[in-house]
Amino acid sequence: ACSGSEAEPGDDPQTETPDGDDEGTTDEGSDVAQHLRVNIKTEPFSLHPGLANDTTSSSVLAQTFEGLTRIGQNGEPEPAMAETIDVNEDSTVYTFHLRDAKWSNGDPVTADDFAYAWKWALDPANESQYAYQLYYIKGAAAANDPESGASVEDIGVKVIDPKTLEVTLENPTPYFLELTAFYTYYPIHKATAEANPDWHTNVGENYISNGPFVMTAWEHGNQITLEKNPGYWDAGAVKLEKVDMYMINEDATELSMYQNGEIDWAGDPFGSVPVDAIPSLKDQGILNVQPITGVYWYKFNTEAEPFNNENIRKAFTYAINRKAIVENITLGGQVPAMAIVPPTMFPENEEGYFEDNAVDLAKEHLQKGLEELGLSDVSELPEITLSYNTDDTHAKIAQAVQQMWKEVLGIEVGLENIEWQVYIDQLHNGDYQIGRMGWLGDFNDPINFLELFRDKEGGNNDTNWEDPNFKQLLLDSATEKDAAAREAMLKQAEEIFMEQLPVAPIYFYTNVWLQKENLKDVVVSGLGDVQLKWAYFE
Amino acid sequence: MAQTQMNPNKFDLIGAKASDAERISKPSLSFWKDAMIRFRKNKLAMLGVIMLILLSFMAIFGQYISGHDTAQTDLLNTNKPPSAEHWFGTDDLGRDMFARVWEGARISIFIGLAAALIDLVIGVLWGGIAGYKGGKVDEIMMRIADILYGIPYLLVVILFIVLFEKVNLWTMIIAMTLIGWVNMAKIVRGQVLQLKTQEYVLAAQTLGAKTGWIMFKHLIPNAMGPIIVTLTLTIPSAIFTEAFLSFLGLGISPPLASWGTMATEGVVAMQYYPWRLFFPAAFICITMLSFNVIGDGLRDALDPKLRK
Amino acid sequence: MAETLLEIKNLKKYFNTGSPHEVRAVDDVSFSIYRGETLGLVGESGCGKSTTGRTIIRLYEATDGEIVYNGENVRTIKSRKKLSEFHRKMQMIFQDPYASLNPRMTVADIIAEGIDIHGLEKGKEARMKRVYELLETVGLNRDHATRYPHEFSGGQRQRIGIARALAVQPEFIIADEPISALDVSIQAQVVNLMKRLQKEKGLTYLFIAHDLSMVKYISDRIGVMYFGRLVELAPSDELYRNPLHPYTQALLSAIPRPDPETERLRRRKVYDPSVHGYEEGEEVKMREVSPGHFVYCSEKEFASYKRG
Amino acid sequence: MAKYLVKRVLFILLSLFMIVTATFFIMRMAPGSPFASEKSLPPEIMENFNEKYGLNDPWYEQYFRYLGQVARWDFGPSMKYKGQTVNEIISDGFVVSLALGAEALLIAIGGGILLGVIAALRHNRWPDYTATIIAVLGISVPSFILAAALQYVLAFKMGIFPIARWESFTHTILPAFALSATPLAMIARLTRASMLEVMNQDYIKTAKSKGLSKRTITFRHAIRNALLPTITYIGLLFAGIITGSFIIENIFAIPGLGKQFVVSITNRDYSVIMGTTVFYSVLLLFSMLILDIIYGFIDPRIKLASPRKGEA
Amino acid sequence: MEKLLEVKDLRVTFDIYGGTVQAVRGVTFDVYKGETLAIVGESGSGKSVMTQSLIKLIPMPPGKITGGQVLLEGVDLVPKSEKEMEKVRGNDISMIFQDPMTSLNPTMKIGRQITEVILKHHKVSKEEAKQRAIHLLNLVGIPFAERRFDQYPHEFSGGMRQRAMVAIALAANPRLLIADEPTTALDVTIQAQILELMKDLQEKTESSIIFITHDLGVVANVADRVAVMYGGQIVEIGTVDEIFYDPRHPYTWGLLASMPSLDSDDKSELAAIPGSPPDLTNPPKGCAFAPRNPYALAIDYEEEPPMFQISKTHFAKTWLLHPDAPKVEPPEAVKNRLRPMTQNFDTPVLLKEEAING
Ligand SMILES: Nc1ncnc2c1ncn2[C@@H]1O[C@H](COP(=O)(O)OP(=O)(O)OP(=O)(O)O)[C@@H](O)[C@H]1O
Ligand SMILES: Nc1ncnc2c1ncn2[C@@H]1O[C@H](COP(=O)(O)OP(=O)(O)OP(=O)(O)O)[C@@H](O)[C@H]1O
Ligand SMILES: [Mg+2]
Ligand SMILES: [Mg+2]
Repeated sequence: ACSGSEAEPGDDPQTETPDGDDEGTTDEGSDVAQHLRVNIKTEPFSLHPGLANDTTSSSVLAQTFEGLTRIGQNGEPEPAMAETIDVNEDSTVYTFHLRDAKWSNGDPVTADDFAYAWKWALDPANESQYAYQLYYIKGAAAANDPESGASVEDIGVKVIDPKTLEVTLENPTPYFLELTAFYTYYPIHKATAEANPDWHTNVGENYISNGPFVMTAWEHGNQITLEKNPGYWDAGAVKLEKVDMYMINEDATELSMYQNGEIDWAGDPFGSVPVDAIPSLKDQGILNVQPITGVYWYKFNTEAEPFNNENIRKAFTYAINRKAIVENITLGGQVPAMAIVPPTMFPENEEGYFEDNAVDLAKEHLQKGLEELGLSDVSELPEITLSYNTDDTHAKIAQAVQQMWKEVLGIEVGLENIEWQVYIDQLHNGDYQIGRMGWLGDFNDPINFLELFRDKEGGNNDTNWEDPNFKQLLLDSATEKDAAAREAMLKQAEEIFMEQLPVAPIYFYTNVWLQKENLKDVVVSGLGDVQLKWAYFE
Repeated sequence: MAQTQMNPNKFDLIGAKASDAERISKPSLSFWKDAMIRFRKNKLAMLGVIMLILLSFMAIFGQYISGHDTAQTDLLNTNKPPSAEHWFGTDDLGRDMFARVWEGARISIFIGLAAALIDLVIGVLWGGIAGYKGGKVDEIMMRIADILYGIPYLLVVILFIVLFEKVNLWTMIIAMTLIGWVNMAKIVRGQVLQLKTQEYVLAAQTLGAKTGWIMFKHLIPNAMGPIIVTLTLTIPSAIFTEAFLSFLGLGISPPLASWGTMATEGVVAMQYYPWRLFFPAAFICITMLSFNVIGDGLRDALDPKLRK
Repeated sequence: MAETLLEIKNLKKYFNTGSPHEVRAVDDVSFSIYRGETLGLVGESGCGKSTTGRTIIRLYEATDGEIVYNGENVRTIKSRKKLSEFHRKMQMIFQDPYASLNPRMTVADIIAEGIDIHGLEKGKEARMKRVYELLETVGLNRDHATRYPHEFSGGQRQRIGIARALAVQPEFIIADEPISALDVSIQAQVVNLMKRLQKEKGLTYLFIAHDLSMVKYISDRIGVMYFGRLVELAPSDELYRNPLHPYTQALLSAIPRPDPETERLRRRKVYDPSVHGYEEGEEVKMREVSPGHFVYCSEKEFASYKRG
Repeated sequence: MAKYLVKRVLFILLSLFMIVTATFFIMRMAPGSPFASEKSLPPEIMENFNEKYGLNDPWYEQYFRYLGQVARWDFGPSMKYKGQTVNEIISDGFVVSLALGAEALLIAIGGGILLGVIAALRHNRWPDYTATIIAVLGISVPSFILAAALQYVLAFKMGIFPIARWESFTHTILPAFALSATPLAMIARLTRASMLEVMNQDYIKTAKSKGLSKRTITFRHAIRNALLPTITYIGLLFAGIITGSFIIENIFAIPGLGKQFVVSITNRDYSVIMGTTVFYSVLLLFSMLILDIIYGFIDPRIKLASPRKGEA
Repeated sequence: MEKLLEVKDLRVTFDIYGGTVQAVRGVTFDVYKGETLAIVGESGSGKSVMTQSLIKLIPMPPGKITGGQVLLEGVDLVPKSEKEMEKVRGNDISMIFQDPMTSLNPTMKIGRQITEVILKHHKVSKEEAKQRAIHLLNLVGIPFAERRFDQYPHEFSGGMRQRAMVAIALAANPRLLIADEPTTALDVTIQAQILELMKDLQEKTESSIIFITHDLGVVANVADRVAVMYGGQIVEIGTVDEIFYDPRHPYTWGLLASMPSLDSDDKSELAAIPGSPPDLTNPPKGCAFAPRNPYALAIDYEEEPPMFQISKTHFAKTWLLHPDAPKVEPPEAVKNRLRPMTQNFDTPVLLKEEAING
């Protein structure tokens, strides 16, 4: 989900077999301290897997917990707590056979712990914000709704025996194994959690986890310390002895600390690199850039004048010079977006559906649009405001785009920055004309990007746009078993979308970061989250 | 010395020169003229005045001088150091820093002035009435002020900025003045309490003067010194608060820029594009400095204790 | 004697009533002032002289008692017109020549204040004409009208204060230690002026002071106050020749005379309030010992005073 | 004295009541929800939240419940940080802010008074000008610029201090210094002005006429009297220096209360915002009370029984 | 009699905006051991500045002693450094100021304010100093001295504060006490007490006193000799009888005539001195008093009058004493005072500046 502000979740799922880097033992004797220091910017909202809903929490939980699957080094889900996974014919029933893994207190990890965790998250009394991540499971959505009267006990999760978990889904979900790597799907040590509802609020003997690391210190607002979990089933693969996660809000401070050797990593996905520093870092050749599945766009409120007119939307969309933006403002190797599904999924989207900076086309459409609206001149257009949430980069892009619109279309657009928590509300309520937003994939599938706009009332649509053909294609794709056919359907849907342009895509996100040269094998997935399981210093 | 030759008529009795007796030889000096003379002697303060005049001039005309529009982005010329073309360099959108600095001056100084003026009006009225009326009225009014005083200033400003969905110049000014006036009110009240027992106020009362007359003829003019000094110190503090809010991301919306927002952006860029911090920061400092030295100078010039 | 202009009956003024810091500044004081006379009021510092004066002119609200001016109880005046008239009839001259003139006003504005408040002169010219007249009346000249108080010496200021009071053509003036703050050489200027004005305009004075020689010189009758009470009231020569109350005696004996020989001989009496030996329930009040000579005493003392 | 204290405390309670009320309603009116997230939450989940935090109850119920909570000094759970209570967040942050604030306060008071006294004693000579320039600069440079500059030069370029974070004593030096700059300058100015005034008082002339040395006069007679106005400022500063540390804490990544407050604002974590506001107000109100009491000790003329007299 | 202090041609100026105030313009006089010299004169005539510059208490800058000598038993104080002056102040010469309300440190206990002088100038223990201070407080008539010792000034009444000031001034047994209008702020009864107290103490300690006042009654009461100041100069000096019964300077006449007499019922107009004091930034040419002087001679507007000696102890600075001057009648009120002075020279003798007060 999401777009580059504070509150972003990261997530994913997947499968794989342990592989290649078991050779780890060889460098055991090296005298480099296996001690990683990173900046996670802020206090995680919660280190309870069922309550977490943000990337910061995710960067911690991904190291301390482990789900049934884990996104491997190649970006595919691989079995983790599950040793083997059986899937039924129509991909609706998954049976997970757990391996002999232990909790950090030595207890075995059981199927019950998973069932408990998931049901806990779905129980409306527990107010899990991300419970909906579990809605793929049969009956989960109903169980989460206090009005429905459905019980969490009735969901499609069955503990066959302590080592076997059977999960029944609502629909065939091709990417379900990616989801099971996501933190909402992590297990919880049931006995402790039941005895101690506050087990997750502080470090201590009650904070029991099952991942490659255990948390040994948690100073709220300041720092979290992780240490290698000797009881982890794959402990041999884990080489870092200690991870310090600092909470430093200022990008510039983070970078300075990195340059001063006080931390080993600066930038995405833990923190961020100040844009102003990028050119110089690039010149030094130490900047790492990696595309991720995310897109930055401007949403149009298609029910508000004048963006109820398709041609006007097109005019505004085409008039943007994306190349200029990514090369001069964002600077982090972002790819101009003339489509909405990132090229990591649809490689042809590097080209997109229209030409960047199509000035003439934009003017043409503007003319058409004005005619359709019965206006003779841009001056008769209603006042237009571009909203964005308070942030330097957003502000810069907005100002640049404002200028482009002025130059190409001759339209003066007002700017308005709003604080995130307010902004989000306004957007969801359709209280805007043009609004900046973005989307980071929750899992590695185009549907994740298209689905947003399926329903006018859909929570994340915001544009009030709906198209029956588009909707039908998405619905059909859910039951389509043939991957190629399904992809074609989604592609077709995107075409419809790009024809009507309820959003103006700007660019596809990248991760930009610096890391110590001798730091190896930190795995950052295409979704932008990070795993330290295999990381080590040379 | 007395031994010079004595001209007998030197010893004529001529008596007092009546006209001389009541003569005042010095030129007439009003309080303000007198204060001005003393103020002008204060070189530092005069420097402050000159700086302020220059800054105000530039705030009004500066952005037209460079020939660049303040909002004109030029993505091909971002972050250029100062040059003949762009005297203060360009920012990260390729805008001319020179023009923007002066646009920022306009906004920052405007915020400072507006906040100070609102403080002045409310504070003088509130403090003046409380001090002059005394008794229950004073008690109640000052209790209200005390309560406001009991809330940390920045907290209130932030809370109120949050209350308004959109931050613009006025919301910011309102937030700043919401309790900012209390200080002025306290100072005015203190002054009025002292002044109202002065015999010239009693004299006006025995002449049958009404409250308004006494307030505007006697109390406020005589409290003017501390009021002006407070005013000159409120202005930089408002500019500072604005910068501070910008730093917290609660500043005014682009493309408008104040010195505060520019300096905030500049801080991040400091290592790479120092001119982006240097100019706005330098002008913030110069302005604060000017107001402060002027305030100090005025305090000295207006202080009746230093008179006579 | 002439008609009674002002009659004070059982006047009381308490400060901070009800609090532990209650001050009975004036406690049950009664006396009359006749038209055209000067009544002197003496007593040590803090005995309530100023408070008496200020209460009469309604700068303070009396706690109790009556102030009858020209047959009308001043404390009950409600009508605006009457009040404004009262404010014109009764004026005050203050003690501190430095504090009694507003330093931010020109002499002309100060003097014309009463004229402006009551709208006594129509037009600028008439107003200035009157100001010049008044300046000349008090022995200053026209050039002084545009000047500021700090340019004047103490005596000149005091004369400006007198001019201000005269501007509304009062008939009764309360002079609260008008010369205490002045130099000996200057005091005479002011006293002479006051005497002259009294003669010319038929003014009535309540002259408050603690310099007894001046009070004696200017007053027809003198009242002596002690701790908020009037203890003796008599024609001035009578009081000096025949002081009856022990406090009056002590006071008189403490005054140094400008004559070395007298001084070498002078013996001071000390007042000890316990000499009275008042008994429980004994009525102590003002009694007329000889015509016009009142003493605050008990029946027993009264008898002995009459004899002695 | 006891009566005075009771009166003052009652007034503080009244003030707090008003502040709590005002904050409560401001927060009710403020736009933005702590639960709003990028992914719009299913309505049923939103409903859960509103239910849990009692946001569905009529405002007066919420209001009285909140008053009750404040009375018990329990600000409830954070709306954003699951499982943390506002009390915990405040106490964690406050310990740090207090330490930083105390250090800065020491620097500010010590340095400010020293500078002010030196300037006054060497009135119109070079130490005066130097001190004045330092003071004026301290007031003129916004703290965030100063902090960033210090960090850049002393930590980044010269490596004398760590860049950020709250770990060892060396970590505290730069932020404390940056935080103390403005108050130091203010104290220096105030002290200088009131020293100059005091040095003109009659009793200083008396002291001189006794044949006391300049040092004795300064230390025994002048400073104590000159500090009275400074103390008023220091009292306000105490709360101010902690609120003023938002920026410093941000720049130096110090987990203090100021930073928490700013974070809670951006998060719209209403319970934390309200709790912190009330907490700061309590701090300020009590520090003003303590100040008045201290004032009573230093200035024997002030009787605590008449609180209004002391100010002007 | 022995001279304790000789002041010779003392000149003091203040640099202010727009000029230089010539506050003291060549003052010469002596103080004998055990005597009281009163200084009278109107406000601004330089009484305070002159006496304060004796122990260099005037603020420097803007003040400056531009000339003259202050010889304390033959030792000139003018060139002494601040450090050296510390030994003189309080010890040899001490001072009492006009306003008892502001002259005491409000935040220091009375006792300490007394003991610090003792400790500074005498080698005694703290306890001894305390005993001495209590003794002094008793001496100046403050009851319950032990308890008062630990009180603050604001707990004292005005009269008691002035007594405390006297105690401070006397603490180190100074040989010269300068009292600058010590009773002006007080009531007549309290004034009388303080005056009696000072005379009393002077008798006991045999110190000399310079007593500044503008109340001629007080002068008559305390003084052995009187100096009359006008416009920064001493215009007449003599024994108390000479000044009161045989005044020669028209300003002295004016002073004496402007006061009504308590003992007569004469209500005729007072002989006021017209006009205001001279502006010392711009002292008039000639005699400073001339513009206000009904007896001014033409030469008064031209040339400063020299000092004339009338008797061994009596000097006056007026042209009226010049042999060529017309004989003038002093005002009525003064004439009533005049008495023949047996010690007077036959004719006033014109003096060279330095020789005054031989
Ligand atoms: N506004 C006031 N509030 C409280 N007490 C007051 C007030 N004004 C005067 N007093 C007290 O009333 C008493 C009488 O004061 P008042 O000024 O009348 O005395 P006074 O005889 O004029 O003295 P002085 O000779 O010093 O002028 C004093 O004890 C004084 O402290
Ligand atoms: N610090 C100063 N700066 C400038 N001028 C001064 C200063 N102190 C005194 N003067 C001037 O010196 C002159 C003499 O003043 P001084 O105080 O000695 O008068 P005084 O005779 O003591 O008067 P008073 O009776 O009012 O005390 C006055 O004109 C005064 O204005
Ligand atoms: Mg009085
Ligand atoms: Mg004097």
